[in-house]
Amino acid sequence: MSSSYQRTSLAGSAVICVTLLSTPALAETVRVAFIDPLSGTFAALGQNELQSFHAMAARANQEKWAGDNQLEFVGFDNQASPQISLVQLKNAIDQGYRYITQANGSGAALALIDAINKHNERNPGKEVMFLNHGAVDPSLTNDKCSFWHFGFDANADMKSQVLINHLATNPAIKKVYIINQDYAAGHQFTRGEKEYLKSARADLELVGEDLVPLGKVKDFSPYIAKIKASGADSVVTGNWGTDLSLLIKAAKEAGLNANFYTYYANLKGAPIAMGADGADRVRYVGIWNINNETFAGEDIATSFKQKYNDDFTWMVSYSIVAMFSKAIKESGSTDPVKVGFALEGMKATSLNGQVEMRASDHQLLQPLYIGVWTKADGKTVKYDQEGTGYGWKTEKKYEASASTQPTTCAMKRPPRS
Amino acid sequence: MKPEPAQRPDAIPARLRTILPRALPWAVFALGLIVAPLIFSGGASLSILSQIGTMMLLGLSFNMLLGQGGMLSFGHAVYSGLGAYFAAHAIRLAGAGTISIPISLVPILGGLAGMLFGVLFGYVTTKKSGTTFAMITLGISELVSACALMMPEFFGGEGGVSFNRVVGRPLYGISFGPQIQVYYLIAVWLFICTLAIYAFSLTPLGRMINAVRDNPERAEFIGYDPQHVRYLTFILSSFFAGVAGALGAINFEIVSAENVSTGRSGAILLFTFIGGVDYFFGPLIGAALGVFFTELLSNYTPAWQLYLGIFFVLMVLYAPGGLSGLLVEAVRPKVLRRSILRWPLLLAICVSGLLVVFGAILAIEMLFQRSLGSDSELKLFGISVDTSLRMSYVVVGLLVFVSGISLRWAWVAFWDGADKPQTEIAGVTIRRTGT
Amino acid sequence: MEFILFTLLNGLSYGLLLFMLSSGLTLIFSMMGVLNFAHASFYMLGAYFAYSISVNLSFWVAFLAAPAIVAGLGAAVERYGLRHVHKYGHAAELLFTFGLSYIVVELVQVTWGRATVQYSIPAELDGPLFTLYGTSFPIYRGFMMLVASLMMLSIYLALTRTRVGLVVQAALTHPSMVEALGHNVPRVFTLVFAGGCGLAALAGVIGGDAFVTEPGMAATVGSIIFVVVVVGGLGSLAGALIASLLIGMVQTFAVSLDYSVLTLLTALGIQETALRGSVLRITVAQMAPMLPYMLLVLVLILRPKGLMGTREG
Amino acid sequence: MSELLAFKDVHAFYGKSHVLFGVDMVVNEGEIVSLLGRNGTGRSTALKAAMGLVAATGSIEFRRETITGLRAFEIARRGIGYVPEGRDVFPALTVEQNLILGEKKRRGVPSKAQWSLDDMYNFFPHLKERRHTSAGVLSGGEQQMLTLCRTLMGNPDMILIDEPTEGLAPRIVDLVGEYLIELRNKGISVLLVEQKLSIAMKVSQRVYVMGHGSIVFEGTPTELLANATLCKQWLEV
Amino acid sequence: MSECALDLRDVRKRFGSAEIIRGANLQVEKGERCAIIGPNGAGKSTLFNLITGRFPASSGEILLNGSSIMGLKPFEIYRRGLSRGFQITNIFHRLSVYENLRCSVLWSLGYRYSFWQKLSSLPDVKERADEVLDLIGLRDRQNTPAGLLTYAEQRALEIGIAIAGDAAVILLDEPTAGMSRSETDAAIEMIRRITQGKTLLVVEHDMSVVFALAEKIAVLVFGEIIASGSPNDIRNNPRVREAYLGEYSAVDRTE
Repeated sequence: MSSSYQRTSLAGSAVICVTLLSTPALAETVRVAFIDPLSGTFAALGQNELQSFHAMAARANQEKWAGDNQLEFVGFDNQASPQISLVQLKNAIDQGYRYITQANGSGAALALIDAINKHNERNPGKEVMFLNHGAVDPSLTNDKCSFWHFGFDANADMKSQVLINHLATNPAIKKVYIINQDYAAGHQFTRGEKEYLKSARADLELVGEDLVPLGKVKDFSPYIAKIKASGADSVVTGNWGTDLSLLIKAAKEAGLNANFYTYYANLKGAPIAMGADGADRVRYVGIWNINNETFAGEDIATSFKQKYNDDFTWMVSYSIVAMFSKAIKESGSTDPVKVGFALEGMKATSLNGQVEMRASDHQLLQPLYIGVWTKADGKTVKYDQEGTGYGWKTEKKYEASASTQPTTCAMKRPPRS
Repeated sequence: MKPEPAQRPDAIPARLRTILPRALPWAVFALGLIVAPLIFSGGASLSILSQIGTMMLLGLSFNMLLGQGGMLSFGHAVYSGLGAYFAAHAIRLAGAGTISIPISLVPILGGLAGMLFGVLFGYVTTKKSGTTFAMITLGISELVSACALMMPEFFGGEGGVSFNRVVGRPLYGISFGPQIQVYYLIAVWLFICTLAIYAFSLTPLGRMINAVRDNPERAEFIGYDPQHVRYLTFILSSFFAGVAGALGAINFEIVSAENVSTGRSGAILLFTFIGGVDYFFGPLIGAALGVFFTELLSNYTPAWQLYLGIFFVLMVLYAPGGLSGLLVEAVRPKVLRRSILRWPLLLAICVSGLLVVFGAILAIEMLFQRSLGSDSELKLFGISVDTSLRMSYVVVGLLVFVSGISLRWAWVAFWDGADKPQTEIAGVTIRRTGT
Repeated sequence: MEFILFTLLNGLSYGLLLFMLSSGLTLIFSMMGVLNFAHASFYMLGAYFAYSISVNLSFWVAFLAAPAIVAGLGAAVERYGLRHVHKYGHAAELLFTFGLSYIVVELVQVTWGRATVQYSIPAELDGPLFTLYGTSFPIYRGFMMLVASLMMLSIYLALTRTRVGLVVQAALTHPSMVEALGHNVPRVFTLVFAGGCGLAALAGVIGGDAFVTEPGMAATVGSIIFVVVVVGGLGSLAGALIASLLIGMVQTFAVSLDYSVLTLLTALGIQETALRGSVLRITVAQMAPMLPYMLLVLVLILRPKGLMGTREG
Repeated sequence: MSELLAFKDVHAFYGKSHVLFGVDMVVNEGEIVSLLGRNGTGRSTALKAAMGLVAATGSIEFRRETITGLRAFEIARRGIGYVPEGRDVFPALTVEQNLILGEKKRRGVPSKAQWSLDDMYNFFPHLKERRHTSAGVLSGGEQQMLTLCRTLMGNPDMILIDEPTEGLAPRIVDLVGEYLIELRNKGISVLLVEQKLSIAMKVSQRVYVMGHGSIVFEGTPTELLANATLCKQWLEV
Repeated sequence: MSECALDLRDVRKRFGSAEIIRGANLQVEKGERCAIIGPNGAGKSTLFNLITGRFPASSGEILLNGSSIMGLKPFEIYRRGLSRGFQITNIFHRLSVYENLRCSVLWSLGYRYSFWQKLSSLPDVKERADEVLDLIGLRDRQNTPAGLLTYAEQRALEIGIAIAGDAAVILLDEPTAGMSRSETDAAIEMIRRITQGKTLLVVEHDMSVVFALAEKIAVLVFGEIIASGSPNDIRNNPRVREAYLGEYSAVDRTE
């Protein structure tokens, strides 16, 4: 019995199989191990992301983005655990995979890059590369940076910077409350946000901050009471999942008319929980918005919706597939070392515009969007999310320069063979 | 003691005769540990074997509580996890040159750390037994796992603490870099600890914890403080849990919050129970099966947790002695004789049992495919089913129903006129309160 | 003042919801000695059934039907599962429900998907009940408190004023004697288990839309209700009420306390920058959700029977 | 007089330990039969086996229908009442609630005598005075009265009574005696386990003596007293 | 006068509003065999539970070898040399008969909570366990799980556990319950043998046992010791005859 994910991926891109048989022997199938949660509570997220990669790969293979080479993404369930991620990494390496991709949880990402560094050191000639499609811990491209890691999402600091600077452009906002989850990424957000708040506008006041235990709080009303008591007019939060939905719900209940500046309000699950409650008050920062200025990528989103009956939100899969294919084609090789060097400094056009893979730290520099939760009107908000009748209106697009940050990365590169 | 004269021809065989049967299982166990990686080679299977090894030790230490002491703990991962954290920090310090400790001895350190917390938390938990004990261990488990995220200084946040297990100069070419060396490190420790845990069960305290399990009140009237017996056993069990934790840490080179999580504790309980808590070797079977479920089965199906849950519930319902209990039951002469005499019925049981399992798996996979995937076509066991058709469900449902009925019939007929094998639940005595 | 009032109300309503959840658990435990690990799973099922029904029919139908359906499921679980493991003792019963909780969460995901479902508060209950100093108190919270209080009252009346209630009360201490008097105790057990599950489901109907209906919801309340029943005293309904309110209040008020050991030290004039990154900086607010577990450990050390308990586990 | 309750080769177990070893015993309609023997010989177990409260093999028949394997409540509904040793009152309930719980559904033949709350209160006026107090605070004697009455409320045709006079003051013991005689007058059969021979001998028509989990003597009280060796071996205390 | 092994001074026990033991006074000399008799429900077992620390007494004083054992836990009392058997069989049902006995001798031989010694290589434990095994006549059942023994065998084991630790003061609660005359005689013989030189306090219903075994008899009626003294004194005590023996006059032929 073959793996169900392998099964899914094969069946999911039936077109590939046909093309596979007819392609010349020269061409290779480049397999990428997708190591993310595929069972349990986070399975919905993982499945959606994997399907995005399947859709992108199908498109790339059809349009020969990587020349005659075929791309294939195969799911490996890491059960949202750093340790099982490592087991799956070993599994993948055993099966001959040279590329992996992962997103959910910086903990797992750090564990993976750590293990990959060790593996590559111990097994020259069998190097493995990590295409990061969403782990946002800035240390991945700073003190922990590695030649074998490429970050395609904007990291937490970049997003914080844009989010806070955008917040500062609204002169009505005076008092800000920061609430994040009590774990490493949450602490990162709090630190970054406080820093940017200080520099963004002189009269912005931080009136309170909280750290909530991850996924443990049922009733957010005490937090809302506290925010209310602080007189805050805006809340900045890196919460995701139920911790975000519950926060917004509780705010609405208590009649707290504050603005919410978030990072994850567009993630699967949150829109449904917000419903009408979040209208015009909730914003998110992200690398893409389907309701962007030109509706770039709408064809992808509609065909995705048709095929999987789900919203296409994981635009980073497009960036990865596009740039990865381009690197294979340009280097004429599927070897991670060569592909790696080809990716360094690569400029490309993604669905959010011009992007560049900074060579010094392997951080993709790209435009960021601020979206605001708005009733779909068919014009600026053409596409709603999760059938709620609400979608994200592009409030502002920030070019890559707005979020470019210095890096402390001192990268050790392999010899160019 | 005077030495046995070598001339006496029957002296040595007589000694051998008593030692051999006792030593034989251990020799087989040791041999199994040695040859396992030769049979299952390859990076991932070595890693799986290593995991099974640590899980076995964890299960054995857990069974000191559950099987031997009747203490149903929902927080065993706390001790192994904290042991793992201490081991991780020690290796980091060793890597940085701050302290000097060989990797092969780090498990002792982990064990001592686990033991330390056993001393601390055990003092609170072992005051009670039964349901209350279970609840307090759950509470402490929640507390510790929450702390793991709140105190990133020690626990490393959700990223955990990672390190490089290759520390210092290799000794006799052993650096513990290659997985095979780690495997044998685990195997050696597992063997030593298994011996130690077995030996524990033969000591006065080891016997008294059985007595306390059976009848804590009477234990008081033969001079023992049952709380103290439980407490000491708990501390020792925490030590072995800590050793297992440290071995796991060395294997993964990372320790994260999930090592102390309630989910992990639940998994230990699940696996150990499935293996069977009545027999010393039960947890070994449970560990192998548990790792099979979480590491291997999860590669094939997203429904593995459901299978695990169903499997567990079926065990509780029909085989509370666990797999080891079933095994021992199955090789009883009475059962064997009946099996041979009534082989057609046995065959019918096997066939219909397999059909039920097959149908159930098909049904579950169809449902999961429908809820997760986009494709309506499910390929399984070489057949292909259209999950979008209502008819497929009807057919599969009928299959399960019909084979279920025939299984039941065959089972009843097989045992007709005989006492059905009665397995009693193990070491756990949670007595009804208030009656 | 306003802050204190609202925090009080929030604590009260949250505590009452906890009570709705734990009352069923306590009832089942005190009657049958079964610590139902899957109790929170029935809470989740209640919320999901209520979602499905309210989307297709109406919230009010769901309000009545969902608990009834879940009670039916509970009865089936008792009749075809629990009763069979009863002979193996209470540990087996506990383990059975433990395994059941694994199964339920998977089945819920297969049936309703893994993402949050849009189970929202009905329009007629949506909005502020009253507004004080600019802060509004939602109708729905009031509704929650009302339902919880009514439920409490009806449990009390059912237990003390009806014949079945008498049987239940008597069977609590002397099940075999009650049976010898000609009462069908096994059926009473089934009824109690079903009732307990129904109560959990009712809490799910109310809590599912007040909060979020998603597959993780059982896990988030699962262990806290055990804390409630243990702190309150195993098997004591009054204890469960007191513990629920206590925990509701403690958690709610703790959130407003931004003090840590470090603050204390600073106030005492000790300025030690080295401590700033240490455990001491963790504030009471941060620890709020942990407090129940600390309370649990504390209570068990100081008063092992629980606040209102009459017997030890 | 026809046979009402019959034990035929009954074996019973507590857990795995064997307590009754093939008991044969009959109680006829309208008869009071005492089951004698020393502590621990299995007399209480015999009553519990008849009531379905311990697992038993062999057959126990009531009105010539097998009741072995039935649940206790089913047996009770056929018209058997049970008064346990040690006065199992429901301590949290009031006296009246305790009595009400004695009422039960009947199955099969209608009962010989109907009893109401008032009958009970007339029987033992003490209970009426204390009808609203919780049973847990009653004295031992009052509790014994309460259990006896509670069983009567179920209108049984046969009552199994286990050591009703244990630890009671002589005045109450007399009351229990009156109660038994009242039952006999109404034609209700009784299987009585009693330590105090004086009472047992006074009220019963026949006696069985139990030793080691089986019946070692059957006969009238007079026959029993005449058999000195038997008394010495199995009864003497 | 020899010192009292056990001295009860106005011991009282209240459960809720009911006073079960209402001022019990009893002195048992060292090496004396004393029986407590009394009707069922008089509080004999409760008195045992108070002496052995199972329940705390409400008031009064209990002295063991001259020092108070009030408020001590059962195991502490055991360690001071007082052991007891139970009326309702109270054994370690999943351990074998032999293991039951081994456990019961461990503390008295000083092994305490040892987890560094192998049970099977402790010669004194083996010796004592074997000795008790023979005393109670369960040699051929030594490997049977105690829960599978017959009732009579469990009774024997119960006594075995109580005496295994070689305590100086032994309390037995109805040791012959459920036995026939001949078995009872054997049991008396056994008890007499194993309590040689020890202090014995026994609750018993069987008058012949009492008179055969005891040098002193105490009569407990309604929580009160209404008389104590030599068998002859008790037999001739009118209060005892009225309150207790009278009930049995129909078969009272032991005189």
